[in-house]
Amino acid sequence: MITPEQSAMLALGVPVIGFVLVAMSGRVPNLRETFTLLTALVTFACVAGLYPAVMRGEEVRFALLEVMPGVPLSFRVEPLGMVYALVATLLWIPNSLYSIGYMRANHEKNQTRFYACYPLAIASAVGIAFADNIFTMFVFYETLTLSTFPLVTHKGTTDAMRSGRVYLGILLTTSVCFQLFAVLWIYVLSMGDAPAVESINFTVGGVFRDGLASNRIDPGIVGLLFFLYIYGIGKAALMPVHRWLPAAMVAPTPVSAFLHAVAVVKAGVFCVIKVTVYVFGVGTMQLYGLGNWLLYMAGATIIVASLIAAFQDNLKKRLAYSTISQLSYVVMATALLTPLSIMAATFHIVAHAFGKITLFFAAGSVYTAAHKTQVSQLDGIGRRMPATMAAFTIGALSMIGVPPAVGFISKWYLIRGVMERGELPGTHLDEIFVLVVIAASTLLNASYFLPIIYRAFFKPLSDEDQKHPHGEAPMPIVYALCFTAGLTLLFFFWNKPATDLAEMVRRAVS
Amino acid sequence: MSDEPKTPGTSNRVLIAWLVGAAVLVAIVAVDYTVHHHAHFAADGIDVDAMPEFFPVFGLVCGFVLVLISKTLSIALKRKDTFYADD
Amino acid sequence: MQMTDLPPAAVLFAGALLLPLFKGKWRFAVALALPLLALADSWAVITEGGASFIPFMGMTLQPVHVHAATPVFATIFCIMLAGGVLFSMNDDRRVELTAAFVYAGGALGVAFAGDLVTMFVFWEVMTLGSTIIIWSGRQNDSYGAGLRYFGMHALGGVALLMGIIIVVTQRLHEGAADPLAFGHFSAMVDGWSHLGWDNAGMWLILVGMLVNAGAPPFSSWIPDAYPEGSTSGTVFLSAFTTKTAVFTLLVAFAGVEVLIYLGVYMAIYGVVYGVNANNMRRLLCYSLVNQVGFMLIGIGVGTKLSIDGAAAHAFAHIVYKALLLMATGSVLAMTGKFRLGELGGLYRTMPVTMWCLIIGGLSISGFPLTSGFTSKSMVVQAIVDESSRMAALGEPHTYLIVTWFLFQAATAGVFLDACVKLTWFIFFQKDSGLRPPDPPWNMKAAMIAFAFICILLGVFPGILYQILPYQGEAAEYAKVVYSLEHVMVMLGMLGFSGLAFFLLLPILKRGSYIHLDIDWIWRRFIPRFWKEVLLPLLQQLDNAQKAILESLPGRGMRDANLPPPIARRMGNMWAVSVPVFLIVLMLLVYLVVYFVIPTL
Amino acid sequence: MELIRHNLPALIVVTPLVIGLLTSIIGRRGLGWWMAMGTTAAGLAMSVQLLVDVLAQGDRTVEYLMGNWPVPFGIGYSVDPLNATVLLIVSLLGAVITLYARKSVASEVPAGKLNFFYALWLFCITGLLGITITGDAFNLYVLLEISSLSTYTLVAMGKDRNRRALTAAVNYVVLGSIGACFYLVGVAYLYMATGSLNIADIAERLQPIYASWGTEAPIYQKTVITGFAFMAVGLSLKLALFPLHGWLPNAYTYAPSSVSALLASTATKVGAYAFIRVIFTLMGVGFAFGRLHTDVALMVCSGAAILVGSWLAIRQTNVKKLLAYSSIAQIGYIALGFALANKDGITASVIHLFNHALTKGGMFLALGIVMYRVGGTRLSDLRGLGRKLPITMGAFTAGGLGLIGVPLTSGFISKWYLVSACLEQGRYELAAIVLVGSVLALVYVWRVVETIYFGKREDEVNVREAPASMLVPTLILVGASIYFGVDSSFTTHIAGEAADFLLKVKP
Repeated sequence: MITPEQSAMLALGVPVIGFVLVAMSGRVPNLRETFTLLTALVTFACVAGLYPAVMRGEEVRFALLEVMPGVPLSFRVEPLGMVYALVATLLWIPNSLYSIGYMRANHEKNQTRFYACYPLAIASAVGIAFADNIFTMFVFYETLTLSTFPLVTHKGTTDAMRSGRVYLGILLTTSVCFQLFAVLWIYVLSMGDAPAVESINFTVGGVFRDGLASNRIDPGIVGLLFFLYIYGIGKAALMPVHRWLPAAMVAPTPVSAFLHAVAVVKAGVFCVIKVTVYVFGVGTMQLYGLGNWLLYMAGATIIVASLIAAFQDNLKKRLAYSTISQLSYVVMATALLTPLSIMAATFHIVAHAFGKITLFFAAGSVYTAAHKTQVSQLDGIGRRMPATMAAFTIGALSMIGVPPAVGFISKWYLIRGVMERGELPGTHLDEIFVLVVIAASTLLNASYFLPIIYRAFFKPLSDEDQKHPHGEAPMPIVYALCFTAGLTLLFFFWNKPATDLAEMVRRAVS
Repeated sequence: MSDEPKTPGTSNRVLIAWLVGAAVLVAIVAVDYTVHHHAHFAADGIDVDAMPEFFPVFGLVCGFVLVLISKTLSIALKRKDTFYADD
Repeated sequence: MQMTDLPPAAVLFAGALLLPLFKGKWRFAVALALPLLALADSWAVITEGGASFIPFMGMTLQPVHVHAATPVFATIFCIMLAGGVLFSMNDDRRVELTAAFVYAGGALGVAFAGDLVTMFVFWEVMTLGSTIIIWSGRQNDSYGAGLRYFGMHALGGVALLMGIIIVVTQRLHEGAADPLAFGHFSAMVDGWSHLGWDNAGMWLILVGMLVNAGAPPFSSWIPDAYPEGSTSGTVFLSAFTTKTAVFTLLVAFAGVEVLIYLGVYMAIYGVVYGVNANNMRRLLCYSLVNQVGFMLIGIGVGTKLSIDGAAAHAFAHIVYKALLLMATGSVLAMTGKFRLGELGGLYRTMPVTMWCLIIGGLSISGFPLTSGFTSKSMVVQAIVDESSRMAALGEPHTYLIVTWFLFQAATAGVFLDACVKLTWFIFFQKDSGLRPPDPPWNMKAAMIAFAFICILLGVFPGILYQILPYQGEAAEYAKVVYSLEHVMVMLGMLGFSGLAFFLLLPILKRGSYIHLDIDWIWRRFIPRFWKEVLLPLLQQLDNAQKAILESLPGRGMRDANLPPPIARRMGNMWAVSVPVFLIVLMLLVYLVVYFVIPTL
Repeated sequence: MELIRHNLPALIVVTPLVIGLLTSIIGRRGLGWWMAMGTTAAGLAMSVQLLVDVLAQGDRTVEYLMGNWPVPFGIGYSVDPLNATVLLIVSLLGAVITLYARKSVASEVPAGKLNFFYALWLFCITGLLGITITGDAFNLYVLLEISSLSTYTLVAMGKDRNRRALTAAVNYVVLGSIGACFYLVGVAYLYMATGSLNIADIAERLQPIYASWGTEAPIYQKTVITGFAFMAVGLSLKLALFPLHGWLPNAYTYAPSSVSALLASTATKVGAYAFIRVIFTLMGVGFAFGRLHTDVALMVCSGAAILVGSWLAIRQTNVKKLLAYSSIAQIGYIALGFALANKDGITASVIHLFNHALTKGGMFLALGIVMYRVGGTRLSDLRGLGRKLPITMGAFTAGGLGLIGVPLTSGFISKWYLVSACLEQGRYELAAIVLVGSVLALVYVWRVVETIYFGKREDEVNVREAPASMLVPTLILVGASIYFGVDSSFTTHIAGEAADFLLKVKP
């Protein structure tokens, strides 16, 4: 029987072992894919094995090594990180299955490099999820960027390289110029005999409370640090640092699906929640009114990204802008700074991941079976690929937030979070703004997803398409997208693991 | 009305219909005269609706007024029915 | 498992899943049987008073609950679905039929919803089903109309959801026993004028429901979306969405005065726009708004009789509006034309359709011996009763008197509009030369059945009255409904407004026009504004950012072969002079720093 | 053994000098390399032992008197944690690069001159070690000239590959001589004021002069600060601190690969050491920074170095030159660290001396392999090499990540301490410059990485991976640069000791 600590270590280590195995078995594709799937399953098992311990409220923490004196790579498993780790490792399983179908059907090159980079990205994601201090989080944040770069530029074309530059440029620039700045600033403030900051470890309630209470630190500085952090986490794709996400769509679809609907972007919003809750502290932020600007910035991002999405003809680009918009939902929920809204943010990580990965899977399925990338080419495709487009429809409904898809549940918590904030004294301008944004974005979401569904199911096939018959995509692809679509529906009716964890986060906040 | 179809047999039926219509209207006027209408809002001193032949007149006037309002609005709001399709 | 454990809506959802499995006659049989099964189940639940509970997010859902108004609405929803199925059966529209079952299931679900969440979930399911029905219409603008329709209802749905959550949160805060309960918001009636954060939840719920009811300023979605359905699709559409909204308003907001004003506006709006309408089905949509206005007035007055009247009128209206749309649908199906100006003289070959249309038209105008008369007059009577009660108490009630007169005026108007005008232009006026036969037997059967119900309820109102929310009140009223005075009021008014139509016929010539409505804002103004102002602006921003991002490393790459001037100067092979100059300069700088700065 | 151990400070300098002389005479054919290799390996062992000894001492210093003449009359060697570290850097890099040099040099330098090459090589190392260990200001000048003169010649030996090596060497001679002269002038001024050449002694004798400052009759005021100004400029030039970096890019670019690596990883580091020594030990930080505000000048120069150096690196097409400009930027980091004069700053400086030597050395070695296999180091020569030379290019990329300062590379550790130091001093703008510098580093490194992995080769020559004798040193350096990024306990410890030592002697 292994202890939770060992299980957590394995969750970090197994993907690395998987990386080695995959890299070595490049000559035997079947073996390589077996290793990929096995690694995915074992990693998920390791993370899932932590669930009971987390639910019991056990302290699961360990340190790998001390990189610098007083700055260790240390880890602690807590509910919020658990949510992200579970989502990332769970969805890696269908994604591996999907990748096999996709990469083989499309005869992609350099498949070993492709499969080898995935486990590294997953290990980074788990590292981010379980990070116990801001340094560890930053380290794995960067390794995630770097390990996904080869995936983004997989095709190796000029276009891929240009996009890769944008991807790397924005993510590294923001993280180095802003996040690292903030990390170091907090680190420096945490030194000395009467430090302004309690520690660089994630602390329930934030690390600035004492410093602020005893006037050792100016609230303005805390606000500035928060700003640096928010824009230092470029992966959250808050405008105007969102451009990397559409650029990354040049990658093969499994990459877009997994990294840019689940692992990478969720790492961004997860970090936003994490630092808000465990570094800045919801109570502190509320007391000094530090998060209000973010509410408006996130709201604007939601609306503007949706508007842009509505005018993208490229299906993946449209999904990318939709992702930008949905990510800002999480950010906005976080910025509401109430226990329930933090819970909503946490839950939306799960809800959006399930829906969006389904949508990307469907896009890739269409590309594989019909070689179509544009929305305007999709007329009548629902009759040829009913499973794919049905899954797409479920994903779209989840994005719009209509029952019976899981997106509705997070909307429910989000609005309850707004209500909870409404009980605080003060004007209700912020709350009304958020409600208006939610309403408008529902409308906009509908406006760019429904046309696709209409085209797919209600328009006749074009004459050109009539001549090129095709059916569904290969079976692994269909299985994978049915699985995630099923999750999207299932989690509307039964979402206990996610809500229980989110509930624990809520209790930690309040 | 004048450009009624001249198909044999049908013109008679149309004529009969017109006559029946007219007769019904006359009958309504006649019967209404005999019926006692009590005022709905007597408590407020409004007894105009208790007057004989109030409702036939009311119906006629309402018909006129509503149609005229519609037509007036129509002047400003009328568009070709391909208006939105032209986008 | 007992029958009462089975939510009636589930029967219809199961039907939606089952139907695609059957073909031909079996499909027909199953499709016709299921609504009747649902009806039986509904009544089983109603008689036993269902109560089942499902835990949800820490609270309890009550998906099967019998409200006072549930029997009447559940009954008519099932009947309507059966009638619609019968009408649509000659045309193999599989997607539409499945969607119709989902749609009706949603409506039935709302009718039995005991809590706000169940209500909302079914509410949204209805939106999905009805959108698919509109899209299945495959008319010119079905796609756009469906999209606008969905958008409108998504917006209403969001308002509803937010309202629900606000209310639930407040109730949780107050420690209410059943925070999710879907029932009457008495607070709204007692203190509704306070428009603040405290009542924001109820206001938002009201707004959400009113959007679906087609209340201003969002009335235009009805005439925009419904005519884009197929012949049978529009029949389904007309029945459920607005009437479900009426049901929820009736449960939650009976007696809220603002509904009266909205209702009056809708009643008049429907007539005024109807007079100008050229598309026969759009005309009926306008009259639908007009009729829902009557129901809103009934709900707003809020007495037992007026509520009974609103419920009865919803029942009657579903039947005759479906009948009218079936008749016009038959005309459309047989001729392929929907503009009044292009029709005419069809009385020769479509007598059954004509008579059904006339019966429907008389019903919608409340002509004696039709269902409209027995239902609408309850509301009229309730206004008068309430007015005298308030007069006796000395409370202000002028608005009721005004409402009464406008109500009657709108009644006269709708007769002119939906009965006389429609019949005249389709079946008489000039001869269009069209000689289509009556529609296939199933369509005729559906029409005749519904026409029969119209007459039946007109002659024997007691059948309907005994399932109304307040049966006692209705039974009292049944005794006076056919007083000579009532009959003569209607006959006089309707007869002479019909005369007005013929007198004004010269100015009622039809052209191919539409009339602008509020929806101009989001159909024309906002898209143009976006396309011509906002989008270019955003694109500029986007391009600028893109240029910066891609130029940084990119430019270095491109012109790297030719070092830029500054690099050339600094890296020049032969120039020792520049570095030496810099050395001297640095020495000077250091000397200046050392000598001058410390003394400053 | 005890004798050797006692005389380590002298031996570490004298051994390469003597063997170098021998090499020039008998080091023909392969023997030259063997002699150099043996010497540098012994030097490495000695410097390790010396570091251990220093850290074992209570006062963290090992004094040694040449010929037992007491200071200030004789030449005293004084080893403390700072120069023990620098000694380690020089001898470590010397040894590893010598290991690498055999094949590389043989392919770039005519066989007949190999004995001279290795003799100069050892002289250069002698000079660098001597500068580091000596406690005498004038002796420092002498050793500076030894290392410089041998370096000029070593650079010029690249002429057989590219004639520009000669002009680069000439430039270097002119500018390097000016720098050395300036330093000498400065020493002369100080001698005038204090009558001493021993660094510690000068520092002591300067105290009364400082004390007289601001009084009615200041003693030697102008003499001292003029001397300081000359020394500062001279050392800035040796250090290649912006804007006095003009000699560096071409010297690095056109020298033989091994020489570039040695220069890049040690020569400027020793210059930096000398500057630190002059400021902290000789002048005293309180005077140099507190009164003369040298720190402001240094901060301006180093900030500009980071930005301009990186920017110019972005625009290069020759990867060697690109790395040379990158070095200018990295020197900015080092200078910035000690200009901040707090513990983290000096720690950052010393760590970066070490880390950058490893990283940049490793990258130059990798480029040397490219030179060896492909025959050029222009960007176009590197196209698509990722598949042909996977290990070499992997090492280059890993080194590049270190230059950027990606976490878990040693460059990140340096940057961490440096930015912390900036923030502790409230110098937010400098912290921002450091971080922006990282981003610029990303740009220039990524240009190369993209070329390596995504570039399309026009010629389909069959390039094989390098021989082990070149590959192993490269991997040692890059591996060490990664290792010290993951576990920095060694570097942070010795750098912390050095910082403590320097700040303790603050007057």
